[in-house]
Amino acid sequence: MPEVEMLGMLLAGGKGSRLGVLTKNIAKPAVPFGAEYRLIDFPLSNCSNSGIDTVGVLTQYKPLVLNSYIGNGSSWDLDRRRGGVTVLPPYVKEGGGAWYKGTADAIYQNIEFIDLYNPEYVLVLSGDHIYKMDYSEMLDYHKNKNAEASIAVIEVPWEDTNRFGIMNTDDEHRIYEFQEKPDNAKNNLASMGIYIFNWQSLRKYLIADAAKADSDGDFGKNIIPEMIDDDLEIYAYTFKNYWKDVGTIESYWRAHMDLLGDNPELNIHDRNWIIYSVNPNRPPHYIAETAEVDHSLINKGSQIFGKVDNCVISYGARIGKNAVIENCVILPNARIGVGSHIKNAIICENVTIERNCEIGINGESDEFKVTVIGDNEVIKKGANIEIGKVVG
Amino acid sequence: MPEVEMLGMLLAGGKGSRLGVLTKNIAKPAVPFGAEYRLIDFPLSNCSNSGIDTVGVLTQYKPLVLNSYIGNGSSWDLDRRRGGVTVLPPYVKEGGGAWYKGTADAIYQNIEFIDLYNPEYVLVLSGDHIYKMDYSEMLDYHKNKNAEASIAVIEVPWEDTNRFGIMNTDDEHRIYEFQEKPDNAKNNLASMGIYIFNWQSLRKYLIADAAKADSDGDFGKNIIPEMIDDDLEIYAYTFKNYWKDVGTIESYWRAHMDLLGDNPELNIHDRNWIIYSVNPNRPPHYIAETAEVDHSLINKGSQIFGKVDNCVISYGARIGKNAVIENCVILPNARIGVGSHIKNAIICENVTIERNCEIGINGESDEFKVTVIGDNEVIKKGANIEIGKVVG
Amino acid sequence: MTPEDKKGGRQMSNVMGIINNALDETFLEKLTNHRSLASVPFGARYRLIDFPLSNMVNSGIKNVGLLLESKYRSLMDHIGPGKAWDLDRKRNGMFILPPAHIYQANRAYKGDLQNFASNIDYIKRSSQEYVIITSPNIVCNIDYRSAFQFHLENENDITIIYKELPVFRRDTTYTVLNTDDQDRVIDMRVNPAKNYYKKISLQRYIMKKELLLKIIDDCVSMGQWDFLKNGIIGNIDKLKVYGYPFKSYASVINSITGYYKSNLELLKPEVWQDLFLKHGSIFTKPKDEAPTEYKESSFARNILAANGCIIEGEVRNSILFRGVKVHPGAHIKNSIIMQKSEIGPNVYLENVILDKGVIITGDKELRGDTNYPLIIEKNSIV
Amino acid sequence: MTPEDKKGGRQMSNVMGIINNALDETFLEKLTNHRSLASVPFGARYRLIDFPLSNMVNSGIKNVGLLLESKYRSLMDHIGPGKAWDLDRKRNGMFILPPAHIYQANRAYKGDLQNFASNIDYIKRSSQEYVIITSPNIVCNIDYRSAFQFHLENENDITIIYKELPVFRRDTTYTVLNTDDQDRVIDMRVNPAKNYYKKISLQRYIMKKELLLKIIDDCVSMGQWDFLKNGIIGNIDKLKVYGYPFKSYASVINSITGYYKSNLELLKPEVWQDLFLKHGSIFTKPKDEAPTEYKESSFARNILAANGCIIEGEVRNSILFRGVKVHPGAHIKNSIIMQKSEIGPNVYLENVILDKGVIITGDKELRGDTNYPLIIEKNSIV
Repeated sequence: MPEVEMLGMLLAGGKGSRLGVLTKNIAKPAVPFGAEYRLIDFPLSNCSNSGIDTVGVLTQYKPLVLNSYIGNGSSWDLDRRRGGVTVLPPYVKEGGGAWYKGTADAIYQNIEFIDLYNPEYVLVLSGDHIYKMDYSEMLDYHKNKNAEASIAVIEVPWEDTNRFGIMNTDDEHRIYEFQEKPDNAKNNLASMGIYIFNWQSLRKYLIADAAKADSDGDFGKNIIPEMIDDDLEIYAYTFKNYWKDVGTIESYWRAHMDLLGDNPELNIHDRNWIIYSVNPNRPPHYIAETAEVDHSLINKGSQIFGKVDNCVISYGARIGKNAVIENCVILPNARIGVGSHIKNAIICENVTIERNCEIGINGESDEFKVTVIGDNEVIKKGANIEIGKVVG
Repeated sequence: MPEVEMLGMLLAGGKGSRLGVLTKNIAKPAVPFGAEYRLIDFPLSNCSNSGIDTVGVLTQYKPLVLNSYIGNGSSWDLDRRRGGVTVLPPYVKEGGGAWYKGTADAIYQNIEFIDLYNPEYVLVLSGDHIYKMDYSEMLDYHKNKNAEASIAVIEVPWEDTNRFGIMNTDDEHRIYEFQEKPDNAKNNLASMGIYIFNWQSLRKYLIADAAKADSDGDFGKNIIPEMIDDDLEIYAYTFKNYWKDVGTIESYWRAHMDLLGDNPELNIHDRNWIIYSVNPNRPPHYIAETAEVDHSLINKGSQIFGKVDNCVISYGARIGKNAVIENCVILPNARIGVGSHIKNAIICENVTIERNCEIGINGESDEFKVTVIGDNEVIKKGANIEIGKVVG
Repeated sequence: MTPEDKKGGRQMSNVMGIINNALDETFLEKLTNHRSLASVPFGARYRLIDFPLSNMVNSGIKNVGLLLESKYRSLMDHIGPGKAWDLDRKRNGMFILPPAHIYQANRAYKGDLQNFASNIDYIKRSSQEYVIITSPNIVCNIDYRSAFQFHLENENDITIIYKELPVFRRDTTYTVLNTDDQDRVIDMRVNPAKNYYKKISLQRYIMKKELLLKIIDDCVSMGQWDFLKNGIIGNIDKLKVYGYPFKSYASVINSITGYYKSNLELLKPEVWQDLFLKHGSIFTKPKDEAPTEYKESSFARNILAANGCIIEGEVRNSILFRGVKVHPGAHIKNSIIMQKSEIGPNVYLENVILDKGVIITGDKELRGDTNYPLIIEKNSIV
Repeated sequence: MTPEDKKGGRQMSNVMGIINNALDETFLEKLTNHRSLASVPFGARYRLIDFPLSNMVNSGIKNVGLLLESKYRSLMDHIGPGKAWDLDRKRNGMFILPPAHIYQANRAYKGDLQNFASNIDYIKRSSQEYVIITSPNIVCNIDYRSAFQFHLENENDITIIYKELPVFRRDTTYTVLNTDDQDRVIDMRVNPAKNYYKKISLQRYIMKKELLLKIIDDCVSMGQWDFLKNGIIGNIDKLKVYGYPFKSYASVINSITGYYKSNLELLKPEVWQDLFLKHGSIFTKPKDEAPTEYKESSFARNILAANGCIIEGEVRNSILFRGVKVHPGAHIKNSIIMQKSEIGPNVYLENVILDKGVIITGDKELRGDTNYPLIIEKNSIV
């Protein structure tokens, strides 16, 4: 068998606190997305499609759900005789254990795992962005540049630069400076949190950094600046396609609405770059005689009896007769009762909305707000949930 | 799919300190055994053969090797769409984490995992005994007795009762008393550390026990005595076949010699009860023209050029010309040089014994002693390792 | 024989399953030109074999043999190692049993008992004591446990699962049976000219494995080659053969119209419910398709659709398989559109069956009859 | 086409493999009565197919198609979903390609190009640009990477891997070739009556997939059905066909004695080394056998043995497959004993091949000749 050239390390321990009720029971990478997927399906499918078949998934917050979701990796064609997916919770070592300080510390704590495969390159990914990317092209770039590290970057609007880690590059795309959330950015290339490192070089930096008591153990704050200081060859790899951080309720909702455009930037139908997921086995979906469906994505196992406009409907959902839902994200197995009316909302897993409820319809709000009903909630019949309220 | 009737929980975190160099790099359940297996293969194969297809393996000490050994469980036919094997290292939860206090605490810490499957019964196993047992027969016994808990026991010689946990039973095999290593035992039925519990009942005892600061969190010391005090229906299930605890270097060596009898008590050739293992893919073994092999077990991938008498030879081992080895356990990929002479020894993984060494031949010892060469050691040519010495 | 199997008479793990795909399948015409009956697509995302196979697995059967006759490449692609049914196992699991008689290319095919006979080693070697023999041309969701218990308790030699029809339909063919008050089978006929009993065989037979072996041996040694006619019907006077009634939805696919109507029947919510949500799921090979997209211009009423479709036209009372594209202005009515077919702009389709990968170019109109649906062959461009 | 494949000309992931099992196999007589050539046991624990299949996987090929002709049930049992070769994949992986012509039972079989032709969709659909075509009757351990680089750099149309024999053996049949100083193939013959070149084809051909498709189409459209004679030899004057020398151990299995001697050749440590320890392992279906047990009374010299044997007698210069039992007092010499055979007490065997599951009862004596080994058929009791 060929050896492991590049090992993927996927940071999937994030709590995603800004997602509120969506991450009450599960880690952010396990949050459902796009009717069929969970966030972690995107980087895992990218790995699989890029030919990266050895991936460590670093979990931390609520690891059991992710562990059982990932299973043996066969859903992403990553169940390999050697390699494949390994889930790595922060385990308690002989001397005790602690949660990872930061992104770099997480890799540091798993040096032993990486050394098992002794790869030439390590690809560091995070588990909470929506995008399709061929990491093998980034590796080709990395090799061509003879780089020690390569960082994927994306152009962001100049006015948003103060929300990102900004890479200042020369004409050859070499990074000479890193600014974390600068007020006066010199550049608008933001780090996507995707790194390729030469493993032996990274290994040294990780060990050195771990020895520093005051370090945050973070790539952006510690390792990359240190490497830049040492004048290492670090290059920016510019990514030009759809990329979305779904860190807040609103961006999560908007990313769903992005899928519904007539020519959505993110094509999930592309058979040459399948986004894999753990296939819940469900019957085909059913659109009843009484239903009206427009401009929506509908997944298997759902039954539609009411009116659905501009919605994303996950598997097993049921929309009752005379219900009207607009601009909604309906997560798996949610039930919407007869005659209910819902707008601009996220209805989480296993929620039951009884008949004749109004959700996200009434109330006033200065700015646009998404209404959210958290997992397993039951909304009694005739209830009125005001715009922007979060239940659960 | 049928639901999980009985879930297996396999305690595989033991350090096995008394095995010395054998467990320097690996947990006790990962120690090689019988030329082809590792200790954990026995309980895992028993589970598979007994039709128990959902098993949690609780690791702790050196979890990475076990994790990658177990993989997706396909080696034991335990890669199931639902269930199968799940490796459970003691992970660091939000509030921190610690190693398990005892056997019961280990189960307590994984209540969340067990609840995922909500089994009727939980089978608790340990990962360091050599035996073949049909757990489904024990479950039938448990059901017939209408028991709350059943404990597998084995008759031990009366003079050894002070080394075991002894179960005192009435005529119906109901346990009315438990004595930990008693000086004057009333009975010679020793606990094998194999329990079947009704899950809902055990769950309550575990939670109650965890609340006690001074508890050892141990089945033998805390949970079972507590259950007996509460007058629960606990029955002893007598096991009558081969069972060996390989807790010390000498018992480990002796268990190997047991395999070499003309009618060994443990039949590893039985195709109706296969002991599965992770099949290292190796060519057939080769016995050279110059070899002499007697009374030995030889595994694939090994090459024998010398004289082998009463030995167990693991995969990938190579025994040089004119070498003489007697009563030895040769672990995977060990190399014995031309003309070396070894007796009553354990030669660990990847050891190189150069030519003309004498190991376990010279020196004096009052009692019988096994000589051990630890993993990866290189014994230089002509070296003399005295009887009973442990290298590494 | 692992203890898991040997222990007991009464558990489903003591039953092996055989799916007999060595049946005449010509009645499905173009649909079975290039595939076996078992791999004919059904119900928006399944193939016929998925139903008997999932029923067995859901009932707790762990050892299933698939008797094959011909044209089984698509079936093998679909089934693979049986992963989707959790049958990719070291012990038991799924066994693909191709016919032995192709080894002698010049010998004529005599009947399905030849396939049983040529795979008799597998049947003998299996550790189970009982066997359920089924066929892929009946769609239902059945839990065999209660029928098996009836078989044991009533000490039957053979138990035949049957369904009593409300009315007898003459547009298809049935194997009918008549039973006495105790449900003992007293008459049984294949597609009879008279004797229209309302009880139709669902072609699920439970018996001891030993009896099956004896039937195979008896028949073959007497030059009889039809499992149903010789092996079962030939024995109803000699053995204790009982019927076991099945009361949920079941559909017999024995003609093109039967196939067509059975598909459209799934649009009734109670049938959907009965077939897909009772007694465990129907498993099928997963295809990793994205959810189906309904665009601005789409109009959909009373349809069943698999994932991966993109719908911009109008679809009514129809079944859409995976990855179907319906362009704007297209109208589809009472039709079955199979995987990856594409319906061009302003096309009109009514009462048609499009096989896989058919492309209907713009502005075409195709119309069959409810009792004579128009079939367009695989990969055709119209 | 995933980017993994499409990117690059020069990586092995851009090469698909085809193993052509549609070969004449009658020369192995009783050994191929009930199995295909590809599934003939070899080397104590393998089957012939393991070698070409493992070589491909070890070289980085991720898409392998197995062209089948007949008697492939044992092959399918052995290969399963390709798990042992890590080829049970969602993308690429292993494809079992049964012949289409069995669909028309009355048509005569014309030649292996018929099998290529009937699976042309698979070949077309595969995303790789290059193909390596191999056959199962040659045992070697070869890394295709350097041959592929030679193919690219030299811009060959076809590259044929060959081996130069030290002496030409006449007890078997070869496909021989002659090359010029640059290794361009100038002559090639199948089992010729004269022209004994010492360069023998190892029946590994590298070419562009497009060229393979063209060859199939050209030949079939002209009524030519032999891949080697028509497709390759017929083209050496027209195309740029080069040889690539292979220098390690390789053995051609084209006769019973060739088969017998190739097995015994493995007892030479340098051959064992060459075949099993260079260029990655030879993978095979694992069987979970216990280690082999040598009892008190055993005597073993110069043998290769798989696991699961129990040896109480004397064995010399022999190959023992899995689970063989040798009873006390038995003598085995220069023999090949296949899986689960049992040699009774005081039996004497010399120069014999026992197929699977043979039982030799006590005190029997069987003796063949080195050039004419005695073959005992599968499951015989002697």
